[in-house]
Amino acid sequence: MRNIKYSEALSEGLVQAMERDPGIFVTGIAVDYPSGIFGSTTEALRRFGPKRVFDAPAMENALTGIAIGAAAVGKRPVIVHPRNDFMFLAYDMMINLAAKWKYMYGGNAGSVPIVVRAVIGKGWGQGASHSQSLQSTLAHFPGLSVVMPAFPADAKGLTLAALTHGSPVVILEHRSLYDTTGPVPEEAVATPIGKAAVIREGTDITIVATSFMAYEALHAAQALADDGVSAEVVDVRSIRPLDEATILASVRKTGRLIVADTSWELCGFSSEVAALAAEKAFESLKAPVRRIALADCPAPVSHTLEKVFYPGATTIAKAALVMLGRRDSRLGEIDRADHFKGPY
Amino acid sequence: MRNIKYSEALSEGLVQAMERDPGIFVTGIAVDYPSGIFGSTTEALRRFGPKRVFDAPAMENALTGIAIGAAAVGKRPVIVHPRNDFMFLAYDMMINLAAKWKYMYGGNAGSVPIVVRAVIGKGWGQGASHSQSLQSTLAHFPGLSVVMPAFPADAKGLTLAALTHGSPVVILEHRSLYDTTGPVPEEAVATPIGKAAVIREGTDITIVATSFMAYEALHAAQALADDGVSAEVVDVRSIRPLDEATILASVRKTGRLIVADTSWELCGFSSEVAALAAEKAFESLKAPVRRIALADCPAPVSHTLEKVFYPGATTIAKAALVMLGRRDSRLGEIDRADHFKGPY
Amino acid sequence: MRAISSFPDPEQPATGRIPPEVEVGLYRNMLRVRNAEETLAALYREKEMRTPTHFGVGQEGVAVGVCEALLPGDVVYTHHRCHTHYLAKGGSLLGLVAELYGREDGCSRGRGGSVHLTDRSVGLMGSSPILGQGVALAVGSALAFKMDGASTVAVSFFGEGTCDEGVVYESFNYASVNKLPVLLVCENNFYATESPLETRQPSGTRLCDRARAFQISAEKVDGNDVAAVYEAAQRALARIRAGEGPQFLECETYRWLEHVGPMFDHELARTYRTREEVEAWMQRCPVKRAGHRLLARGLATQAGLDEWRREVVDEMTAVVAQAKASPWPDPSTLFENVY
Amino acid sequence: MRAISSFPDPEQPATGRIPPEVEVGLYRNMLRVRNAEETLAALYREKEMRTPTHFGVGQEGVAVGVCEALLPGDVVYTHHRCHTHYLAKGGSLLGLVAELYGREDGCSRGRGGSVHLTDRSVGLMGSSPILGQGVALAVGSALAFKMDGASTVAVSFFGEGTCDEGVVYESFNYASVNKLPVLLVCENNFYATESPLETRQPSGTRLCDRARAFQISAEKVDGNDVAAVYEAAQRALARIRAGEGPQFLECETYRWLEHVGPMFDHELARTYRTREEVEAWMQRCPVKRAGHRLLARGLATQAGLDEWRREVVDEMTAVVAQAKASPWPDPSTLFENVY
Ligand SMILES: Cc1ncc(C[n+]2csc(CCOP(=O)(O)OP(=O)(O)O)c2C)c(N)n1
Ligand SMILES: Cc1ncc(C[n+]2csc(CCOP(=O)(O)OP(=O)(O)O)c2C)c(N)n1
Ligand SMILES: [Mg+2]
Ligand SMILES: [Mg+2]
Repeated sequence: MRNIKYSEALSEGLVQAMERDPGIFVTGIAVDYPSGIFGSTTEALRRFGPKRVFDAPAMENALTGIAIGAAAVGKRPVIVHPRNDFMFLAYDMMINLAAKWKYMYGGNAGSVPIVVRAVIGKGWGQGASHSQSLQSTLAHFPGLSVVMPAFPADAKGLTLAALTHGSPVVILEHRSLYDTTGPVPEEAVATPIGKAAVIREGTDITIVATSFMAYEALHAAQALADDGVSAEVVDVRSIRPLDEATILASVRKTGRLIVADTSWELCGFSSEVAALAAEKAFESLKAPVRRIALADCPAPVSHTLEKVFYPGATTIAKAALVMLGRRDSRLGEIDRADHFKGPY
Repeated sequence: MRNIKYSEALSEGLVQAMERDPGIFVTGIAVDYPSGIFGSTTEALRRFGPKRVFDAPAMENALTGIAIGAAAVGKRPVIVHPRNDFMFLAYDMMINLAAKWKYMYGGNAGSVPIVVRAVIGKGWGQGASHSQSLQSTLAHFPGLSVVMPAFPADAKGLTLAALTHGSPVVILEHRSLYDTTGPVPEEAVATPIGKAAVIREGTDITIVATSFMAYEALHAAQALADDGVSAEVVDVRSIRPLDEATILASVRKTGRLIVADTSWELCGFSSEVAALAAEKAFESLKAPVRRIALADCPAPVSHTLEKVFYPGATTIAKAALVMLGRRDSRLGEIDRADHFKGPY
Repeated sequence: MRAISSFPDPEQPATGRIPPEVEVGLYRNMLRVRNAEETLAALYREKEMRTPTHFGVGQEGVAVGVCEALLPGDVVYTHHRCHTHYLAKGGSLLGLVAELYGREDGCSRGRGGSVHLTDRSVGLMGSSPILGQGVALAVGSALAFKMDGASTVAVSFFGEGTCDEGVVYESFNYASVNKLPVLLVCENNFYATESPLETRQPSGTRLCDRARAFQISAEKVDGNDVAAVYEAAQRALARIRAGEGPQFLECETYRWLEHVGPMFDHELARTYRTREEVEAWMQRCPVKRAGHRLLARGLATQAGLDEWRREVVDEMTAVVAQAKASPWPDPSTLFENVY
Repeated sequence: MRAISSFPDPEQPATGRIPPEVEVGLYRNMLRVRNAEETLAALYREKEMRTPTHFGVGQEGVAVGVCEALLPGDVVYTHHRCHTHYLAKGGSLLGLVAELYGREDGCSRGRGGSVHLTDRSVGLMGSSPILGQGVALAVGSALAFKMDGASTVAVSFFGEGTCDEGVVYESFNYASVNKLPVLLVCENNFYATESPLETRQPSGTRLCDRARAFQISAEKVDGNDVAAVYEAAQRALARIRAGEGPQFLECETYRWLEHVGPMFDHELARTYRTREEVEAWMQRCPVKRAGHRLLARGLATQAGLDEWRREVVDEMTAVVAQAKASPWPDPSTLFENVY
């Protein structure tokens, strides 16, 4: 299988879906710029033209309602937010309307399968309102599906799945992932929504991670292996529906759980998985669960503060060692240097 | 201490705060109607007149920004949403701006201590978009405080606390509570934000509950007592900051935890408390934790569906018996009849 | 009595040249809507319908006038005060009544209640109670129609209170930039809940000018004159189908009952508007006015009107019985249609 | 070159009767802002400032013209492209530069970066990068001023792209209903990010008409003529202080650099606007124009202009050194100022 970039994988998934379904169109701020949402919409524009890939004014609230209204009469709109933080302006439409549409009309008004892509920012001082990670607040609501592809194959696979799904799907894409590469099938292989992936097997401890934190978890697991610890890493991929079975199977096997998320802890995804284990895999747990999340303050700008604000591979690895009762370790500072310099 | 209604307690807290702080004003749809948000703003209007208690158009987004802009120059605005569901339209202002204001200007732009009151609906077919309970999605964000008074004394006490707090506070008031009564001090006694209350002591099991579910939990505890089970009930009162110490002390004492919340489970408050116990009181836990929340679908209208959608005292009591391994019980159907008939 | 002093100042009154069969249709349709609403309001007092309900009695002229001007494929979105539009567009009467009773035969199978009506078979896409949603929805459907090169039109009904919400202007702008086939019908009934215009609109406001500022052509019409509404809608629809883009119609009208619920304000001693004001508007009843015109034009006799009235009463009586006999949703179906 | 063909069509050009000391002040202030922005943009290329930055080079006329017309107590809110307003209102230069370098001496102590500036000591309340927030904020402060019977005015600067957001109209309406003392200054630079007006506004749009539809009096002015902006702002402020409520000012102007970042579009081969269009606007440089007028009015000599320029360069050079020497935020302070 060839290796391609995350952004190329998103693009390929979108193009293949658009080939099969003429009802798909893509809109949002900047989708038709040469920069094409980090290249993910450029090929779709080239192939399908401005009738199916077109710019929109900054009007997050109405645009989402417009997408829903188009979906209600048979289209499959994709809207893109260059920052997921702007999507708060569309929460009414997404949560009060899209999420409930099918249910509250008793199935008689059909469904509104919109796809909402939104970018999570991080680093380079993007600051408090351009770097949040909104999966937990959206996944709280039945009726929405929320996915967070971490690897190129899932970037493509979840795009394909979202674009044939029977109800609204939110795809959260982490800014730090677009340039990462990985193997991606050329064919249109969907990643099922609601299925987590065990991306590294292990026996001592389970690390459940979301999005960019799956990379950090893998990196931590590698370092831990050198230190004699066998960590299993679960890339959760879907926040809602949550693949409880895969998570619980891993926790039952290892008896230890760390959850690493890109957002805050309180009422967040890291708490969700910790609660799940405490409710449904309690008898297997050998140690307290451990949540790893953002520091409990808004995102600061100065990089001396950013450095302590964001948890990374080191945070995860150290937590694993503590959980295993290790008193010494060969582990040094394993966080990678952050070379990101924009464009944002 | 005299008993007064929850709505009267809200009113009294507001009036006493307004007497002391001339910068407080109250606005939002219907605050100056004769109905006065179930009577909670009527006395304030009578006493302080339309310059300090005044109606607003339906413009949730800008109104919240306006409140923040007034707070930035020294006012203490209270805005009221007749349904918390409308507040989604204001999430941008609340989360991207109010919550982060103090932090992201490094403290140099002062603070914007707005108070946002919002009503949680329930029953009588209020349906999918008029009955949600948004504490978890708001409490996820550092910078906001989120409180949910269940009893009249706290309705008054938390109103007083919110109106002297140094940063934004959201008060979620459950529609089913306005007519409940309880002892309330006549003086201005604040309920500290960030402090939970043990509202019934017990030894076998801890029930942590929010808002209206605290009533259900008390009711369940009563029934359980008749059945030989000693349940401790913690009314959490503040969602953020969360009083971890009080919750953990109770869990460490009883070794068993049920969390009953007014919203959904996934990434919700019930998961938060379950995770907390699994992380920080793990060694004391004798049984899996148990989350009790809304059925995982949008709120239906027909009362045959509402009945199974909402958990109640019976749900809690039965969960307690199961957790204690009880195979028989004298417990029948203990849910109270729902006599609510509006006004909504 | 402010709302009286501003009795409609329509930009174009009815021509009086509507074809007889249309004039009759407008009347009979209004009669049916009026009867349904009045019957439901009466029954609502029994407290068996457990769903907050916003009755449209008094506003039938807008719904019927616009919907009669539509073509069958056109689609309609409406707001919380939606029964009138639902019925005027041809929505199933049983679907409405059973929905209010929370039954399986309800148009939304008892899941949605009064504010979530749908009947896609007749193009009534949906009602939604969050102010402004329906405006964006209609613009979205219009976008889809334009993409497909269809001549279909999307309609949004919304109140003047909804014009306080920003989403409305985002939608106006988008529809206008893209010249979308959407008819924006504002029912100006002078109140939002109990808030009068003064607290919500600068004095001198003309909602039509707001639409025009977004390059949308706009017309104001007497919403209690169904013929005037019908003709204005026809003009607007013709412009839309000619590719001229969105059109805005402001219809002045008045609701007779309380904001939500089946009572008259005076029954509850509500003070936000006077009984005189309400009664003055009841004098301007759109149904009666249309009936008088039929008599004046010689298109019907009083006996004929009475007969039509009996017909709608009989239909409604039968439907209410049917709705009450409809099964309750089974609790085991709670999780159907979430995804 | 579309944006050229619409070279300002101001409703009232400058009178040429601005007092000499004001005319000089306008120029020197612009010179200082220009120099600060150009210096920061040059330094930004070193990639030591880790904060996404929207430079305002080319738009100084609006910020300086409006801010010079304000009284000391008046307050200003601005958006993502905020350095111009911050400096024009008198914000600390060190506070700006150190903020971009992420240091403790930054106006927001390195917590906020380029888009979160504040200097309350001079009434620069705050900049915020979410479109439209600042409009509501200014209206809110104006509400507070009116409540207190103060004659203070709140100002909001925002781009024409922000007029696509509904919150702007909610705010307009509210300010107008309540006749609040707020000056709404729209900087129309023809682009939002890389989106031209055509995709965002119906053809024939006049933003002033949108304000007028909300009963707000409005004026359009050549934003590259600082004297015209100053005089228009004075007129608007006089009306506001006379209790006439909100006023809207549309200032046509142009940004020279890329949307975010320090480069010229052509350096990155960006195609959304032509080099000719950019250069035509650079010919209309507001700073040069003001300088020419000083010379023409005999209020300065070329040597005088050069001297002023040296002064601002020297000031900036010193401040940059000071900023770079400022301490980094200590990680132990991460949790300060959350509540
Ligand atoms: C976003 C939002 N805010 C507030 C409400 C509460 N609300 C329901 S109906 C209504 C008044 C609407 O007035 P208008 O649009 O004029 O319609 P009318 O009721 O007069 O027919 C309000 C404020 C709501 N449903 N949605
Ligand atoms: C709510 C919101 N949506 C989108 C953005 C992304 N964004 C940042 S600047 C900008 C363009 C703003 O254009 P305009 O208001 O004209 O200001 P200009 O950049 O031209 O000065 C956009 C869309 C944002 N910051 N906030
Ligand atoms: Mg109305
Ligand atoms: Mg612009």
